[in-house]
Parts: sequence; structure tokens; C-alpha cells
Amino acid sequence: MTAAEHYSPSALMDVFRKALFINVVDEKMRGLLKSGGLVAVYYSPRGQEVVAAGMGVHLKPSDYLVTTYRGIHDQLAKGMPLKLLFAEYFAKVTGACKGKGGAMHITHPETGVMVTTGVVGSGLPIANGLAWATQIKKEDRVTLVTFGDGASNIGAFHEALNLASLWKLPVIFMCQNNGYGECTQYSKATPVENISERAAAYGPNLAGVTVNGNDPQAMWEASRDAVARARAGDGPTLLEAKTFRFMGHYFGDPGAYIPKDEYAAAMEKDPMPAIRQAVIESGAASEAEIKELEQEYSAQIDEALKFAADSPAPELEEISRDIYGDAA
Amino acid sequence: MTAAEHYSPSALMDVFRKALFINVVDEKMRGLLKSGGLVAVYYSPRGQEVVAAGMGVHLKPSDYLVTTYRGIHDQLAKGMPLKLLFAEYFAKVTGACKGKGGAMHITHPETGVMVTTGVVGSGLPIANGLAWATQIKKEDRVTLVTFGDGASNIGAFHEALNLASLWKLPVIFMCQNNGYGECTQYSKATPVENISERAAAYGPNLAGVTVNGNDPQAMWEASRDAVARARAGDGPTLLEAKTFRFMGHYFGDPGAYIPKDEYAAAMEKDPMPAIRQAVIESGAASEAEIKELEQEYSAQIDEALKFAADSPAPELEEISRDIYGDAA
Amino acid sequence: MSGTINFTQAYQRALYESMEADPSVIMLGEDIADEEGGGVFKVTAGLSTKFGAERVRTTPISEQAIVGAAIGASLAGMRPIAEIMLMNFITVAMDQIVNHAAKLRFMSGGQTHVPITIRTRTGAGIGAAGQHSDMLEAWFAHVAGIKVVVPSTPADAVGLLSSCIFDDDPCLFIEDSLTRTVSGPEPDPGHRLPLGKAHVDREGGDVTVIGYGRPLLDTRKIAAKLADEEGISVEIVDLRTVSPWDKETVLNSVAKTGRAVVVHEAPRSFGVGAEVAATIQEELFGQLKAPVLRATSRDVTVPFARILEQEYLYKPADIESAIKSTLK
Amino acid sequence: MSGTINFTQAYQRALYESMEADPSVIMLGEDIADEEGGGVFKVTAGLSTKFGAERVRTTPISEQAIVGAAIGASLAGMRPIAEIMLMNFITVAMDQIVNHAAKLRFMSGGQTHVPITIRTRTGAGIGAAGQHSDMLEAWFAHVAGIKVVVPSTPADAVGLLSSCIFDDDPCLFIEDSLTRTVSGPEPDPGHRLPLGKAHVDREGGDVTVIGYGRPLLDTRKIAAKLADEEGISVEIVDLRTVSPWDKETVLNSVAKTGRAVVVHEAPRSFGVGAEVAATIQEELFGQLKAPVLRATSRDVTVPFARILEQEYLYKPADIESAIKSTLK
Ligand SMILES: Cc1ncc(C[n+]2csc(CCOP(=O)(O)OP(=O)(O)O)c2C)c(N)n1
Ligand SMILES: Cc1ncc(C[n+]2csc(CCOP(=O)(O)OP(=O)(O)O)c2C)c(N)n1
Ligand SMILES: [Mg+2]
Ligand SMILES: [Mg+2]
Repeated sequence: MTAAEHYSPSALMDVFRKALFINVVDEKMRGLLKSGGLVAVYYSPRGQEVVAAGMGVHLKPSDYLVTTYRGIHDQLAKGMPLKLLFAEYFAKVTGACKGKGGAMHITHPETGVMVTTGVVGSGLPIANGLAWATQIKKEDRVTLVTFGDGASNIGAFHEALNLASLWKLPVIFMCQNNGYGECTQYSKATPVENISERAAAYGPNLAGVTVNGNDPQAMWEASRDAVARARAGDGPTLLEAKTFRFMGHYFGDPGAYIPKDEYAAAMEKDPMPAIRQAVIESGAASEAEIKELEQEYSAQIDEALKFAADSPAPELEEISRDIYGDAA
Repeated sequence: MTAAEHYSPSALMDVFRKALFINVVDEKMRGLLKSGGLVAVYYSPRGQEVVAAGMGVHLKPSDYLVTTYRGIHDQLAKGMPLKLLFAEYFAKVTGACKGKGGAMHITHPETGVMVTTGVVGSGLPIANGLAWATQIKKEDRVTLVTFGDGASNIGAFHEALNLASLWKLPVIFMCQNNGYGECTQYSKATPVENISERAAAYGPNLAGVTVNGNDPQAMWEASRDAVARARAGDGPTLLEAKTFRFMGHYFGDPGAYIPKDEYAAAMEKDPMPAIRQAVIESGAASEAEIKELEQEYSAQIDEALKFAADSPAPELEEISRDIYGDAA
Repeated sequence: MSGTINFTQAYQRALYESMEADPSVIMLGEDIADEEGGGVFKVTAGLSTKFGAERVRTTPISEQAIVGAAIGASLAGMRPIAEIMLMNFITVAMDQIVNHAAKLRFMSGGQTHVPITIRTRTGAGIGAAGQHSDMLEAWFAHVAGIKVVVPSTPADAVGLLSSCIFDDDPCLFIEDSLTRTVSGPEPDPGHRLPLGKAHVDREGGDVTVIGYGRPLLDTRKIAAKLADEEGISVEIVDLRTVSPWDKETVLNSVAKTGRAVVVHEAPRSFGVGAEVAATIQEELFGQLKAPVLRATSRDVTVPFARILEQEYLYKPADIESAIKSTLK
Repeated sequence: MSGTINFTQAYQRALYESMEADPSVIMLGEDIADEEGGGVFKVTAGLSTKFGAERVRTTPISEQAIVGAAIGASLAGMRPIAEIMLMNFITVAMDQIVNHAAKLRFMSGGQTHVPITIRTRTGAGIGAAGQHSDMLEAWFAHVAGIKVVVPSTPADAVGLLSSCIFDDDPCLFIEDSLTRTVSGPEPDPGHRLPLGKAHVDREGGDVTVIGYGRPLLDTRKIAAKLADEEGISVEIVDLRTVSPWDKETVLNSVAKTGRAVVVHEAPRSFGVGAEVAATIQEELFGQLKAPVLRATSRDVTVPFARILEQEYLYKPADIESAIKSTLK
């Protein structure tokens, strides 16, 4: 192992930067939704910042990402340009998908954001295909696909893990286990304690790992290992990050189905204050430096949001384009 | 445990009778296909007799069975009347399904043969439903669903096992692992050594057991346990019976894809000569008595085959019936 | 009739009355029990509390398992109602619905049947984009053995959903996402409407508009306006059951008016309107004073941007101009 | 043109030529590699040996994983060909095909596209009954973004399949189970036919028959017979691409003849013929001398008994009598 493969204050700082960026974006988005500055269905990643950030720091722009409706943290961690992302949320022609796909279908191949799906579990089989192409072309690319705990109960999950193991594909299945699938508690849908245990059903090629998604070091290390494994051609990983979803399923979800004590216990483990504290304690940055960073991010984000808000809607003709390749 | 729950020469004899019956039926069917007396696609259960028989002896007529195109051994072990079964193979109006479903879709609710499906893996979710109804009605019924090793790689398998475990359904998932799915060897499709290991993905409610499907005692005992577990409301079982498919995927399959040594090794373990030998050694029946039994079965089967052959085809009007319940 | 109810209340009432009337009515679907908030659209709210967790079960995210369990339970004498949260997710359960639910009666020669109701919800106009808005009823209409039902008033929703539940065949009942709070007169208790029967919703002499579901809400207003302002007398035929559809009522109406427009929300090509138009021209050739026209949505993926989504959708103005075109 | 080839050879040739021409052409499906016998219908025989196991891969029985992997690989620049053994099994992969393959180009605003070909096979007449015979092309024709292609001669099979493989959109290519050994003239090397273009297969002045696939084999004979024996001049338009279909060629022909019959194997109601008939009457009202008629199979599950299966299927006599009806 080279030095860069060891966790350090600077590694922590890398994770923190991405997590903070996600956190500021998410706060801005919720602010906008509350004020009516944006009208959209929004699936907040609040609570899952460190999961995306801890993985994101190990990925190259050329690596592939497949994510879900609750994917804004993954997209940001992957390096998706803010303006293209926000303009898509705002349904503008300047959005990555010209406003045609929308928030649930963000795509940006330049940064490896290949598919964002709104159908639970459907990204996993597609991720295999991206990894298969990489394997055939002998490229140095890892494919990351993220999904929720609920998605681990759908057929596509099973078929995809089986094929990935069989073909030893360079793919990482990252399950962000936030304790709920919509309004259904984990244990009411999933009778196994850890989703990573499901890896055992697919033989030795598939590694199964559970990690505390609130712990930057654990997330960083587990992600490093999964990425290294895939890059080396040693096979896929089912990486389960235990996390929590603080804002309910969608923004505005009253979340009455979440027991109060469960919520309170999760709040105690909120990764954002914890990582901030850890950064300060590690000496990687001071509170003042972090504030500065926040302001810098805030400014960047505001600018991009303004760009999105000010951009024009698509023209009506846009509806006739991109149906088939050979049509106008 | 009561005495009847222990394996004994008479238990062996029970298994043998069913296995022999299946074996004689299968030989007759293959004879007919070879001679042209029957023109149909036929999925021979040759090699899997003891699997079906070892389970069948524990089931009551009121228990439910869901099976596949390769299900004739399961149907016979469940007690399906020969005439109705054969007449359906012969596409006659006297068949269980009036010749409309055919060999791949045998149904006979009176003996609990609820569904025979031609789509790989599709029976498992349906079996859950039968078991769910039983659970709600508090009936004393077990649902058995059988399928192949190949079927364990399809999404429906995963969804069904998960739900059954979660709801603790009185269902037995019996995987008849015959080493091949069509022309694809087990290890080329399934990267785990034993399919029963997949039970671990669904928590403690689901038992996972692998048994030698050629060994009547092992089959009898494992089936007894699975049935008892379901009847007691203790939860479902994924019971994998290791077996072999001597006649290829369908009758007439040249089977060139099967390595010769693998085939020869399987032949050495052919359950039919072995169980016959075991019966004789146990003193449960002599060779002469077995011959007599064979003749008795043979006569029964011939009579039913004659009935099937002599029966009329459905009338054309039959096509308009049974589309909807309220139509003519 | 005591007052008014909206569509959501109508579905609730049909479910409540049916569960109260018959203990064999059971329900399953994602998030449907009260512990999970009573369904994401609150249609099932209160039912698990009232009728027990045994009869109203929240499931994992496993649509194949959901529909399969409904089928199995129906074979064992229950009348299960399965909720598929949104229609696009039905794509993962097509095998269970089409190869099994729709066919088991026929393939079993009438020995079994599948009295299940699949409730689902869909429709564009709420900004849910490409994977959460599709009207796919034409697929199911093309399959014999399943009934497809779409209500256009809250009272009809009560009557039709109740009839689906107590029908002996599989029924697909489609709820509209956009109009769930639209109100109409409340029907009497126990209200039922026959399946397979269309309804002359408004009598008229000049032109017949045939449709189902949401576009009829528009058509009623247009017809009233045209009568008032231009003296055009529109007859509206509400199919109610899209398949099998009531040709007789439709043909009687068009035989009288000599002109027909078919309206639906689904894209135009290969949609339900094609069958209706093809049949009318076939049966009433020579009696038609104008071609049968269609007012439908466009042949394109449902776009995200509101302006494009509206451009995708059939427009009331399209219905009006189609009506007028037939009169030219 | 050097000789004759049959349909199976035609598919083989298109696959072989395409793989040879372009290393980005890769294949996956059940049993397709030579170790597994080169596919159950032998269409892919020899390809894995010639082009390597990397490019031609046998998969587990996992249709969602198969289609998903094809989609993913196509997003990464490959041209994957996925084999779905029989069309009824496509029901388990509808989400991948409809929600993803067909929509990603549009939803990504043209940033990505999905150049995959799904080869499948189906058709009644071989005694395969309810779950192995369905023609489901109308479903896919109703979905924007995917092309549906059905050849009616071996030469067309070569030209169309090759064009599907090199097309930049997802294509569903449907092979017929019954006519696989039917021969026709061999095309030149590198033969391609444009997608979306119909072909005037036979010129005539009295009536146009529009169709695709197997029924056209019958129609050609009928047309020849009617010309010889009754002096009826039939024009045959082979759609070749069922969706998006070539309205122009069809309308030009019917504008000339004034009469039209649409033929297909799929059941009549809500089938492809409905769209063709609806469009013709809409566009050519007043120019038609007779209603547009349809000769199709019946609205029922495909029955097992041969006599019923034949009763289910469209009959050549139906085509002939429909033609004559338009001339009355
Ligand atoms: C096949 C399918 N079924 C149902 C849904 C509706 N749905 C959207 S998100 C969701 C919950 C998913 O939970 P999980 O996988 O844990 O992801 P999370 O939202 O917690 O990130 C459901 C049921 C869907 N999108 N797709
Ligand atoms: C969903 C689906 N895919 C493919 C097929 C085609 N097929 C029929 S049987 C079979 C092999 C099944 O293997 P296995 O489950 O091991 O059962 P076995 O035939 O060995 O008893 C396949 C691939 C099918 N019937 N259904
Ligand atoms: Mg979750
Ligand atoms: Mg097998």
C-alpha cells in the first residue's frame, strides 16, 4: 500500500469538503423549496453526505456513476457541474438534460454521471453493463451504482449481483441503508440484519462489507478498498453504508411513521456536526477556515442557482427532439 | 418426535413406490415419444425421481404444489390422477385442462396441483400467495414450490424468498439442482457452491438446507423437517436437492454440452438402481415383489395412456371458453 | 346520494365497503398499512387498523412478489387487492400479470381462476417525468383474460372498483394522479357498476366522443360549451371498462351520430383509440360522415419541464377541434 | 445473389458479419456461447469460438440483468445484442426496455443513447402453448424511443438485423419460431435495409395488404393465386419496421388501390392492425372503397391442442376472404 492509501487528516479534509458542499447545496435547495423559489419533488440526501463524499474522493472523473432520484449527493460527489445540475432541477433548457429528464433523471457523461433512475433497483443491471464494457475494452474505470436499502428487495438487485460476481465485473454496489424505503422501516421489509450479508449468496467473487456511513474514516477506507478491488480486476463489492434520512422520503414528508426515539438517536449521530468537529480536532482546518469554505461554496451555489433560475425554459420544439437518433 | 417421524424400511418403501411409479411413467413417455405414439415437447425427470418421491410422501392431498414444465415427477408424487395428466399431454378434452394448457401447464386443484408454469422462477411468488391464504385462514396446509438451479438466478426467486421469510409463510422452496439450466452448467451461471447458502440473505426465518437428492433417507428426512417446519408455522425452507438430469433439457436433447466424465459420474449415482437395492437390502420388498409392483404400475399406466390416446380432441368451441368467467 | 366525494375518498370507500362485506378481501402493497402511513397516496389509510394487519399488509419493494402473492392467494379462494404504487413500476411485474394472472383460467381449462384486483395510479401533468407518468392500459387491453378499468367520476370509481374486487377475473384498475381531489356526487352505499359496459354519459346527436378517465372531465366541459355556444350536440360514451370494451354501445351511438372522436391520455400510436377507431370504421363504413379522429397525447417520453409536459399531453383544445373537424 | 438461405442462416449471417465488421458488437444471452451449444436455436453457433468468449457471453437466467447489461454497455460505446430466448420471457425485462432503453436518449436530452439490439423469437403453431407463443410487438410499438422490426424473408432478415445492430437506437428484432427453416434468395454481402421504411413487396391495383413477418409468406401465395385464378391484383406492403412505421408508403399504396387489409399474427384487439387501420381511415376517408379490414389471430391465450392452436391463429383463408370482402 502506498502512503496515499492511508487515511490522514488531509484525506479527512477531502471527505469533509465534499460532504460540506453537498450539505450546503441541500440546505439551499430546501430553502428554495420552502420559499417557493423552486417547485419540484426533492429527495433530500440530508444525513447521507459522508457516504457520498467518502466514496466520491476515490473516484476519477472517468469512472462511471449510476444513481437514483435520491442522488444529488452522489452526483455532486462525482463532480457534476452545478449549473447543469440546478438548471435541470429548474426544468431549464440549460440543464444537463435540457429540462427533459428532470431531477430524477440527471445525466452528465463528461463527469461520469451516466444514469439516474427513478425506478427502484433498476440501476444495478445497467451498472453491470458499463463495467462489462470497461472490462472488454480493458479500461481503467470503476462503475459505482448507488441505491437504497429498500432496493435490495427487488429482483433486479439479485440478478445484477449474481452476474457481476460471475463475470467479476469492476463494479461497486453501494447500498445507502438509511433505515427506510419510503415509509417502511428497514426491518418490516428486509429480514436480514445487514444487507452486506446478502453478498454470501453470490460466492467469493463478490465482497460484502457493512460500514458506518457516519464515520468518515470508515467510509473512506471501505470505499478505497472497494474501488481498489474493482480497479485491480478482483471483483465487485456490495458495500452497505449505514446512514439515516433526516428529511423523510421527499421534502415535505411529515415522517409521522418514524418513531421519535429512533429519529432522536439518529440525530445524535448526525455526520455533519461530527465530521466538522473531527476536521477541527485533526487540525486540517479551523472553524474559521470552514466558515470561509462554506461561504465560498455558498457563493458558488448561489451563482449556479441564479443561472438556473434565470435560464430560459426549453422551446416547444424540444419535445420532438431526442426521441430517435435519426429524426430531426 | 413420534415414531412415524423416523425413517424406517417402510418409509423407504413409501419413497420407493412413488419413485418407481415416476420412473415407469417416464420410461413409458419416452417410449411413446420415440415410437411417435406421442408428439410433444417432454422434459424428462429421469434422475430426479427420489427428490419428488422423498418429498411427496410427506404431503397431504390438501397441500399445495406449484411446479414447472419439468414437473411430471412432482405431479405424480402429489397424487395427480394419471388419466387427467396423460390426456393433457395428449391434448385431449379429457385432460385436466381440456387440452388447452398442455404439458407445461398441468393443473389439478383436487390433488393440490395448483400451477405448473413454463416461465423460469415464476412459481415462487405464486406459492407465497397460496401459503399466505393458508396463513390467514389458519388452515393446515403446506405449499411446496419446485424449481431448478437455473431459476435461482432470476429476480422472482429473490423477491419470493424475501417475502416468505418476512411473513413466515408455510412454504417450501424446493430447488432441484440438477446441474444444468438448459445447456448451461451450474457453475457457469451460479457463483455460489450450494443454492441453500442463499437462504442466509433472508434472515433466520428461512431455513437453508442442501440434501443429496439421490439418497432416499436424506431426502425423506430433509423433506419431513421442511414440511414439519411449515406446518408448525415456524417458517419457510429453501431445500436444495442435488440431483442430475439424465435425459438432457428436453427429450431428444443430444446433450453434447455435458462433459462425458460428468455424465458418467452422475450415472454411477443414479438413484433408481440404488433405491431398489436399498429396498431389497432393507427387507421391505424382494426383487420379485418389486417386479410385481412394476407390472402393476405398468398396467395402470398403460390403461391411462390408452384412455388418453383414445380420448377425443377438444371441440373448436373450446377456444371461446374460459377466457373470462362471465362469458359463455 | 348525500353529498360529494373526491376520487381518493371514492377509492377508499370501495376498499372499505369491500373489506367489510367479505373477509376474503385482503390487500397488499408498499407502505399500505397504517404503520407506514396508510399508503403514499393515503388511499388505504385506516384499513389495516380497522381490518387488521393480517388482511392489509405492507410489502417490501418487490412488485413481482406482490402480484404473485395476490395470484396465489386468489387461487386459494381469496380476493386480493394488490397496489402497484405507480403504473410504470408494473413493468417489473408483467410476467406475473400477463403470463399468469390473465392466462391461468384458460390454461387450466377453467379449473382455477384469478380474482385479483391490481390498483395502480398514473398520469402526466404533475411534473413526475419519464418514469412516473405513463398510461400503459393499451398493453393490457391487448391481452385476453384481464380486464382494464378506468373511472371518470368519483361515483364510478366506487362502483367500478367494487365490481373489480368482486369480479372473478383479474382486473387492472387505474387511478389518475392529477385528479385525485376532484369531487363529484356521492353514490349510494353498495354502489356497483357492471364491468364491460360503457355508459352514455351525455346524449347528443351530432358527434360521439368515446373515452375513459381524465379526458372525459375535459370533454364534459367542452360538450356543454359547444352546446351552449355553437349548438353542437355531443354524445359522450364513457367506456369505463377499456377491455373487454363495449362495442355495442359505442357502435349504437356512432350509428346515430355518424361521427366519432376517441380521446385518451396515452400516446396516440398503437393506443386504445386505434382499436376503437379501427372497429368503428370497419362496422359502420358508409354510415360515417367523417373519419374517426383521435385526440391523445403525443408519441414521446413524458418530459419533465412543465411547458413540455403540457405539450406532450392531449389538450382540451385538441378534443374540441377534433369534434369540430368531424363536422366540417 | 449466389443461392438460397433460410431464416436461421440469415440471422447467423447478420450476426457474423456485424461482429466481424465492428469490435464494439458484443452479445449476451442464455446458452448462446458454443460451450453451451451455441444457443438453443443455434442462431449464435460458432460466434463465441470465432470472436471470443469475451464478446459472446452466456448468461444466467436473468433477463433483467441481460437487458440491463446491454443498456449499460451501450452507454459506454458498445453495440450489444441481447438474446431473449422467447418473447414471453421479455415480460420480466419490461422495465429495463421501456423505462430505460427507450427513454434514456430523451431523458438525457440527447447526451446518451442506447444502441442495443434485442433479438427474440416467438410465434404460435409449434404446440408451445400459452406461455411460449405470444406476439407482443404492439406493446413496444406503443412506446416511443424503441424500434420494432420483423422480417418476412431471409434476405430481409439479414438486411434488417444488420441495420438494427448498427442503428443508434434500441431495436427489438423478432424472429419467428415456425418458419426458421424457410428459405429464400441469399443477399449480397453487407446487405442492409433502412429501418422505418416499408417495402412494396408486390405491386397491384385492386387492394393493398399491409403486414409484416409470417403472414406475408401466406399473403404472397394468396396474391399469386388470386391474380392467376380471379384476376384480382393485390399490392403487398411489408412494413418491415413495425414502429416507427412508414405511413407514407402505406398511404400511397392505399390511395392508389382504395382498399386495405392489415394482417398480423398477434391477436386482433389493440394490435398493430388497429393503428394501421385507424390511420388509413383517418387520412384517406372518402377515398376508401371499403372499410379497412384486419386478418389476425384471435383474442385468446394460445391454446395447447393443435386443433385449437390452429383455430387461434390467423388463417390464410381469413386473409383471402378479407381481400375479397373489400372488393364486394
Ligand atoms: C420498482 C419501484 N417500485 C416502487 C417505487 C416507488 N418508490 C420510490 S422510492 C421508494 C423507496 C426506496 O427506498 P430505498 O431503496 O431504501 O431508497 P431511499 O429512498 O431510502 O434512498 C419507492 C418504494 C419505485 N420507484 N420503483
Ligand atoms: C424467464 C425465462 N427465461 C428463460 C426461459 C427458457 N428456459 C426454459 S427452461 C430453462 C432452464 C431452467 O433451468 P433450471 O431452472 O435449472 O430447471 P431444469 O430445466 O434444470 O429443471 C430456460 C432457460 C424460461 N422458460 N423463462
Ligand atoms: Mg432507504
Ligand atoms: Mg437445472
